[in-house]
Amino acid sequence: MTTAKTKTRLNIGHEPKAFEKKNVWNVEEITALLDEENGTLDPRIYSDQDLYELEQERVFGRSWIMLGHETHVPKAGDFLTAYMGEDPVILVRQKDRSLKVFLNQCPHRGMRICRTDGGNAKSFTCSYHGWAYDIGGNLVNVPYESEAFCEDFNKAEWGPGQARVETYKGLIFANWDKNAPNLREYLGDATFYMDHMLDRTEAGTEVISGMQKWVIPCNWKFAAEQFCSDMYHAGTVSHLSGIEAGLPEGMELSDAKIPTVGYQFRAKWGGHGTGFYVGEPGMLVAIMGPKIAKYWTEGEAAARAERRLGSAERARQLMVQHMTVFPTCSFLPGINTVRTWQPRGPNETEIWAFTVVDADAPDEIKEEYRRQTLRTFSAGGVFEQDDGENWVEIQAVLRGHQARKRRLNIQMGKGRSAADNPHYPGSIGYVYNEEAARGLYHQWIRMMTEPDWDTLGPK
Amino acid sequence: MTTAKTKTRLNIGHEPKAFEKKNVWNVEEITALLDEENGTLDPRIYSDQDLYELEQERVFGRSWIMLGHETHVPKAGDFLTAYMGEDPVILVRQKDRSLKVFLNQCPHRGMRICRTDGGNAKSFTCSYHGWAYDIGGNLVNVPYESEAFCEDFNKAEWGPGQARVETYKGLIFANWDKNAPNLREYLGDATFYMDHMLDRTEAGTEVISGMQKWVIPCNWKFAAEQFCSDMYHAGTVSHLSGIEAGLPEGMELSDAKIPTVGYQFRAKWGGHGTGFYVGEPGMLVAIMGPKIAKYWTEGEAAARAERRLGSAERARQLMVQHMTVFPTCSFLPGINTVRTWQPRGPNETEIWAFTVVDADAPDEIKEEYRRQTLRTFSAGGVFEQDDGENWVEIQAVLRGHQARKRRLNIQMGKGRSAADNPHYPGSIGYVYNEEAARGLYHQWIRMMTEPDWDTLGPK
Amino acid sequence: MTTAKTKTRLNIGHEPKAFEKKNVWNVEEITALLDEENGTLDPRIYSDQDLYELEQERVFGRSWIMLGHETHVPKAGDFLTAYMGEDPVILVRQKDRSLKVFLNQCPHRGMRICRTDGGNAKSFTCSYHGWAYDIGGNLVNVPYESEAFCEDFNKAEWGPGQARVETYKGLIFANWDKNAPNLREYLGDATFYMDHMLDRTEAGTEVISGMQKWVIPCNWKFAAEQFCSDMYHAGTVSHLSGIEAGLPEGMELSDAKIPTVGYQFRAKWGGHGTGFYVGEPGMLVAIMGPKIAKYWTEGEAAARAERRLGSAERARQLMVQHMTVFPTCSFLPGINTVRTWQPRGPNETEIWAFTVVDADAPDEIKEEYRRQTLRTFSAGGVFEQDDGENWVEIQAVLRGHQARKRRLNIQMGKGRSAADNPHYPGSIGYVYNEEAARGLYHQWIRMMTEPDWDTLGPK
Amino acid sequence: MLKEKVGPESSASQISTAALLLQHEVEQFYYKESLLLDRHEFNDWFDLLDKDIRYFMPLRTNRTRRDQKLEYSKDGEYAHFDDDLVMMRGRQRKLMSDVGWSESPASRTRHIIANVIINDASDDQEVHVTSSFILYRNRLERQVDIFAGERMDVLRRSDNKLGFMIAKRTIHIDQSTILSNNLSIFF
Amino acid sequence: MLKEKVGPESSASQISTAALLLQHEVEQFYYKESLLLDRHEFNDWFDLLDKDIRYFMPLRTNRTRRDQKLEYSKDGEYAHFDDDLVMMRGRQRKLMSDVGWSESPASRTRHIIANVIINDASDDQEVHVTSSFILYRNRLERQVDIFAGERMDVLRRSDNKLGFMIAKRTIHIDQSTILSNNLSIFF
Amino acid sequence: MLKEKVGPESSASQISTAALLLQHEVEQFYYKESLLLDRHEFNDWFDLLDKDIRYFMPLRTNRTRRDQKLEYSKDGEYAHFDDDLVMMRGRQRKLMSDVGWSESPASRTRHIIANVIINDASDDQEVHVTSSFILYRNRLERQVDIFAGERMDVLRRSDNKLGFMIAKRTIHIDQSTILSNNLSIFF
Ligand code: FES
Ligand code: FES
Ligand code: FES
Ligand SMILES: [Fe+3]
Ligand SMILES: [Fe+3]
Ligand SMILES: [Fe+3]
Repeated sequence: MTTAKTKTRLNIGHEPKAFEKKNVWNVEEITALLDEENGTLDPRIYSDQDLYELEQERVFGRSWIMLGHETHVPKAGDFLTAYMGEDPVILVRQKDRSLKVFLNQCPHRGMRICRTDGGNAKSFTCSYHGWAYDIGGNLVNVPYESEAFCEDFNKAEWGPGQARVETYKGLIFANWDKNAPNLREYLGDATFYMDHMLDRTEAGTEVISGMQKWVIPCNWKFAAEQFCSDMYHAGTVSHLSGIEAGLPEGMELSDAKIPTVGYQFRAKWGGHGTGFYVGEPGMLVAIMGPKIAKYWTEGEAAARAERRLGSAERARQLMVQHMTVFPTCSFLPGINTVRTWQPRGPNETEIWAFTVVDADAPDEIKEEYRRQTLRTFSAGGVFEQDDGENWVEIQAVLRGHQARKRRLNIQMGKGRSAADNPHYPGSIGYVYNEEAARGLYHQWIRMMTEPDWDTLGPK
Repeated sequence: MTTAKTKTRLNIGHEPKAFEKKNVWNVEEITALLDEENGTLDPRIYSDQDLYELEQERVFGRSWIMLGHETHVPKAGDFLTAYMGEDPVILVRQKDRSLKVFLNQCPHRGMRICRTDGGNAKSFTCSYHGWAYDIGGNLVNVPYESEAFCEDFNKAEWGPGQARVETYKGLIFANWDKNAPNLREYLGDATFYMDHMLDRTEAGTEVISGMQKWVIPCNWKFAAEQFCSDMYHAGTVSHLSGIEAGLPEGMELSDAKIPTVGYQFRAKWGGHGTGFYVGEPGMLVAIMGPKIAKYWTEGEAAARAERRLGSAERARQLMVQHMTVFPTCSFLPGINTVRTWQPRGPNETEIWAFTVVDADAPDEIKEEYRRQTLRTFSAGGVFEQDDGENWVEIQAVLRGHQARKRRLNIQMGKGRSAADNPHYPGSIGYVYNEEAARGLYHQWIRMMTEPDWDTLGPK
Repeated sequence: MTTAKTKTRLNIGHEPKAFEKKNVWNVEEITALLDEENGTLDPRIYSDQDLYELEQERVFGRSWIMLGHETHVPKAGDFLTAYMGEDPVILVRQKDRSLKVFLNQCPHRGMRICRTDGGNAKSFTCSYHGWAYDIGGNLVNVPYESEAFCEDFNKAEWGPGQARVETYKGLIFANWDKNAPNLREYLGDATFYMDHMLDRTEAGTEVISGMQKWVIPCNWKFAAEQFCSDMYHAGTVSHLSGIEAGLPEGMELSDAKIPTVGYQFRAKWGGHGTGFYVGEPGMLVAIMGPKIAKYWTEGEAAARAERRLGSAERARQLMVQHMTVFPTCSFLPGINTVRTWQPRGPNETEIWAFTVVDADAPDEIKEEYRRQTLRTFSAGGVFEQDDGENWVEIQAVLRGHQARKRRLNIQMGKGRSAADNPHYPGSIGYVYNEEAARGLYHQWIRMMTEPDWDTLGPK
Repeated sequence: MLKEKVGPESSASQISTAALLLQHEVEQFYYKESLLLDRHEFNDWFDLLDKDIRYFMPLRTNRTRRDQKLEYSKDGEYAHFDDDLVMMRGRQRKLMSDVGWSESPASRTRHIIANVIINDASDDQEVHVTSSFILYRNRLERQVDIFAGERMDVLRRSDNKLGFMIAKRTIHIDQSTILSNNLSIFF
Repeated sequence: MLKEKVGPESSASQISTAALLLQHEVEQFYYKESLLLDRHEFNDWFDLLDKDIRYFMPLRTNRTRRDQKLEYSKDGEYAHFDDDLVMMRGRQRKLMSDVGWSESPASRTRHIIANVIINDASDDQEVHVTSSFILYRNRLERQVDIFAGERMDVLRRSDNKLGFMIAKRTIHIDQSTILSNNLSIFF
Repeated sequence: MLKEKVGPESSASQISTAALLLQHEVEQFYYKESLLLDRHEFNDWFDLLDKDIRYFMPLRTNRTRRDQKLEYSKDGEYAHFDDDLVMMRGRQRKLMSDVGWSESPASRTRHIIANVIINDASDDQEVHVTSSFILYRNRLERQVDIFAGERMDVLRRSDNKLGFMIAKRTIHIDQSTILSNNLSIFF
């Protein structure tokens, strides 16, 4: 499917050999966007249309993208429509309980095969000319096939493009690239931190039914970086009013203590990152209320989590954790909101968010998770509202020429993280830090410039 | 009027020599968009901004573009404002009954000369500085000309650009290119099929007064291709509910029989195409009702059509015909809706539609045509609604990178048409077919790559 | 802050050496946009996205941009948010009465520092992570600086970019370029004409509080050119209905006489231009009413102006003056509306308008200025309405390919102006003229192509 | 002022009260009619169309002030809709069909009916009403269309639940080029 | 509840009926006034402006919550409109002119007048009314502007066909930057 | 027709007048409630929420006509809002805070409340009301959001200035993907 356009452009300058899209930015230019040594970042990484288009091929065409939770599609034929970058896909539960993900584009003349958000299907029929696909994405019927088609037409060749599908403890990921490492290898040392949310009980997690979607006119990387690395905004001024909204009546904002103890993790490979406070559950109470704080830190559920995670600190003390699995899967263990940042152009992102709960949690806790994540982390959430305000304005400012040419500061904690913490894998530093952000952009640059998994992949 | 920018770009690589716009896509790349041999099409043909801009010069700057019907502007001074590609023009009936078409842009500082949809004019005065043009587009008055202008100012040089105008049996076409073949030559063997609508009576056709306009966020080529080649969507699932809307009360959709007998035509030269059923008037009844079906197939009008067209099959049996005259003039003989697909960027099209009737048809038939085309083929038409749905979704999916790189299937009827039908000129195949679509894209590629009419034109 | 991308692009072809942005248009191509000899202009100057992006660096990154009036920010801490091109800035009155202008972008992760239109501030705190700046734009507080940052972090290096600020008789201008000539030198012989509005009294001018903002989907150059050079549109047909709106009841439009005596000025250097009628106050009456016409031409205020300006003609006879200080500062002495044309893409402009009055004018005159400029030159103004209509339509027509390739006429008064008027400095010609427009585009081209002030600057 | 006009004994008062009641009835009819459409209870909505219904939306064109009277297309000219009951019943069948792609998934519509003016209620059975509307439409992931215009209706008394049938509806839409990919919804 | 409040003999009922009638009169005035504008019957609309009319639309600025009170520009500061009758008559002449380019072809407007609240009707001759509006505007081929805001009017009793004259209109527009190329229409 | 239905002696008339008055009361409540929000008098608005308030906005999904009944998310599923009074009071604190960035500068909102239908007023104390709304929002320099939808309220009689408290509000928003960067405003 390589086109002439591609072919004629391959051997120019410093360009990687195997990418299909022409390269307006060359390797040196892309690499220079992040200067880890001096701690600076070129703002065009957020605003440039050409970089955005390359991303669609190089990042979103080769990374593991989170699409939903296993309990979103429990029964055979249950499906969700979702996106990998800007590409629409259908995620379907098969009769053998496996999952399939295929492009939501009819290979005939390109119609979207399925136009609903989800449901249960026995097959998918294209509304344009009636080509029909089974729930595995195989083309099974072509009207007038014998009367009208030609000899070399072969239905088996004309199913929509299939992606690889793998899951990690309930979360479903897909990847277009057959050479990419498998999901576990890709997640690497990040799974240790994902387990804080996903593996507190042998019952695992389940989803609060539903997917909330909204649109923020900003680059997806602001959101991905923030959930990867930025406890600083929560520990300073962004969410003061969100905290105020959660204070018990009578308590003043000035009485609320913002925690200062905690760690940040930068993945050895892969651009994943997380951070969390240790001790001081006050912030968790302010966000999720006393019931959930208690459930998370005390009682049978916490004891069980401690047994599974192997450490009281990880199970009960570590809290208000933020995390991004590169590139766009973000979640907050403890708060349990999970979301993907769907790119929609350099200046726009859709958020698709849902909430998970321990599958064996009491109904009352599940309900409390539902209402509190709604209240705090959702389009109308008292925390999330202010993130939306900030990201939109950063992006708007980047219309300016001066604004785009002044490199941003990404120095915090530079040179202070180290990979020698006996309790926590990966490179570990202080909770207020931008080391994980540097890790995210480092991985992004490698994916944007390295065509070959031999050099790109984890050792 | 060739600019320096153009000049410095002329002798690069494989580029044609005579085009003015710089070529982001080279000849090989454009040619590879369609692979007729294997029956595949590169979806970027619908979504690429650079191709779109080249199209404006190479396709819309050189093709015969349909602007309306002679009866839209019956009297001297009657005018319509219209478009050729994205260029606004004024079409005016002259005192000698001839027609003029000129750019709706004041050559002084660029103001749109006329801002209404139509009317009757004695002259056109620019609202910016009052330069005045006669109905032929000649600059006739410049305020303060002697006081303020300069010696080498010459009004005769500063009229708006004029297009060539020719008509075919009532339909008015214009072309910017002085080297293009004349209209008859350009239409070639397509006139044979156009006559099914335009030449059933010596009275010719007239328009139902009015022009309906609406906007579809899709590439114009989806629409042009469909009317050129795609009986398949009508014969399968796209319009099932439209047919349902036209069934007599009591009849079920399952009782309606969809025809399977018919032919498709691909023009020998020029990208024009048409298809039609033969026999089985059921579909025509479902679309236009029994009155019109009867008028079309029986009685005096049909007899007269048979005399003029020289064949009972052409006049009475051939029905539900779709047709596109390359690039954007489409119509449905029998249903008698006529429209142009106005490009408004790669992702948007305006439809400008009207209805024609035999000029000597009974008033009752004219009225029935009016109401039935309104009911079926219009923004609110029970057929047209679903085309809008499909095209929009195809286009939206093309935001995806995977979606743009997977070539579409255009194999139907490949190698099965032939130019040896004793009754029908051109390359003729089965009614469910994509041969005419391949013809359309073939012509598009030739226009996009061949700068010279010596090689491009019909033999 | 030069990036790798820039570096690798420097030594290509005819490109200037010192610009940072890559050059899609080369020097010859840009130069050819205006042909002064033949009096033609390439319309792509208004519609091309690449030219627009170059402009942001080369024109708006190096010119003196008007931001407001000194009386907008009378007290220490008073501030306005404004724009220089697309770059947002904060303009603040300092404690020592000086003015500072700095980029409204937090150098940390890029947030807009201030999101209000104005007010009085003691400092500015970023809403993302709480970095705080004093009113001079110095970074004065970084939360967790010692706990979280790194050794080479130095607050002094991380204030937002500062612009140069200078004023001319009340109007505040800023410039990003440290090599640009100072404001007086930049204004050159244009100050002679600016004084007609700004220096009629030793009290100077003051602003009618407030700034009106609205959006016109057109290129900023239409507006800048019109105020620079185009009395022709006012003297012909654009504003006939605006004049009608101001006629005393009972008087007919046909009774109103449009003046024909006056001059136009093209700056020796810098692209500035102005034009005005001499004598015949009828038009001023029609626009601003008899009270203001009287104030301007008779009585003590006019006498004082005559003393300061040194000529009865300049103070009392010269009227309905239009003027542009390159690139985007425009105003109408006598009418006293002042505005900047804020570029928002090649196809969009924001107008930011205010009114000035002689600081010592009677309250009644100030109030009359307020109400009459509102009535005439504002979003709802009876004159300004029609400019909006024209510019929008010119821009819309430029979507067309033919429309973009036909060069516009800019011949009026070609070769007729001369720099030998004993009373008026600069190149002087007849009031209906496009010499000043040619001057504006000439300067624009020089700024777009000359990287070095040694060659670009006024001698 | 109020006292004069609404004194309990005056016939003016009685007439006015009658006018208020009629206004209320007509408004409630429109509000409930709107809900039928916006809640996708289409069968109930089609039942409101009287047997001689004309559902008509003429074209609207850009004209100089002088030619303003030519703004709307006339009877016998092209239009956006000009349906009788048989045609509308066909639209109903399409809409309720499982294969009616343009409305499955359904548009999310919202009819805001405002400025209701009763022009003529002299006939016992028919009321002539003018109203203004905003029709917001949202579809699939992110399609948004906003229409505005005027409806001139003839409503006819009925013993159905809503009190009226629609005998005639003329819609003046405030667009020249229809700014949507289709008109698969009802006004 | 209903019984208590609307018993036929209670004076509460009579007062309420008066309020209903006044509400109806005022609403009908607004609806008909809107139609005059939307149907381009401008001369009739200008005839509704009383001789001491002030047609006023202040600027609106972005302020911190703390400075919220500074949101609107004040008397004597810049504004969007601040016209008396003479000025409005001038606008009328412009509008009706053959060379009034910005409104020829005319904008297609639709004034949706909602949330009508009568604040003060204690004066026999004047009624103080607050209402909310959406003003949809469509022009030429595809220009669309949507404005929203609040109108604070003083209406004065009149024996004209609509029952009131407009003595004062203050318009609070819900935009800081006016999102249109001009304000050549009326609110 | 009018005579029959509104004769001064008929009980029908009395019932109808009662209905008119209630309609008026409810509409005025909504109009004034809207003004509290649109004029940023938030404390007064929050005082209208009754102690057992449920402020609920379910998700809305794209479904085939066949699955239309699955359109809205249900109790216990995810939603856009599902707040009780304690949660709403927290929102109030956030909104009034000096550091509530998303609403300082405040959004300029305009709630157009239309199509008010009183479904059930049989209880003396509670009225069940359905209405349609357009909510226009404009913020900072040029952000514009337009929301539309339906509100299903339970209003409860009160002796506060507006006559009612809001006991329950269910909002059906006409969007599947929320077309805004946040929902920091109230419906
Ligand atoms: S596009 Fe799907 S069947 Fe043709
Ligand atoms: S632009 Fe037409 S006369 Fe100047
Ligand atoms: S972006 Fe301003 S403090 Fe971080
Ligand atoms: Fe946050
Ligand atoms: Fe079709
Ligand atoms: Fe002007």
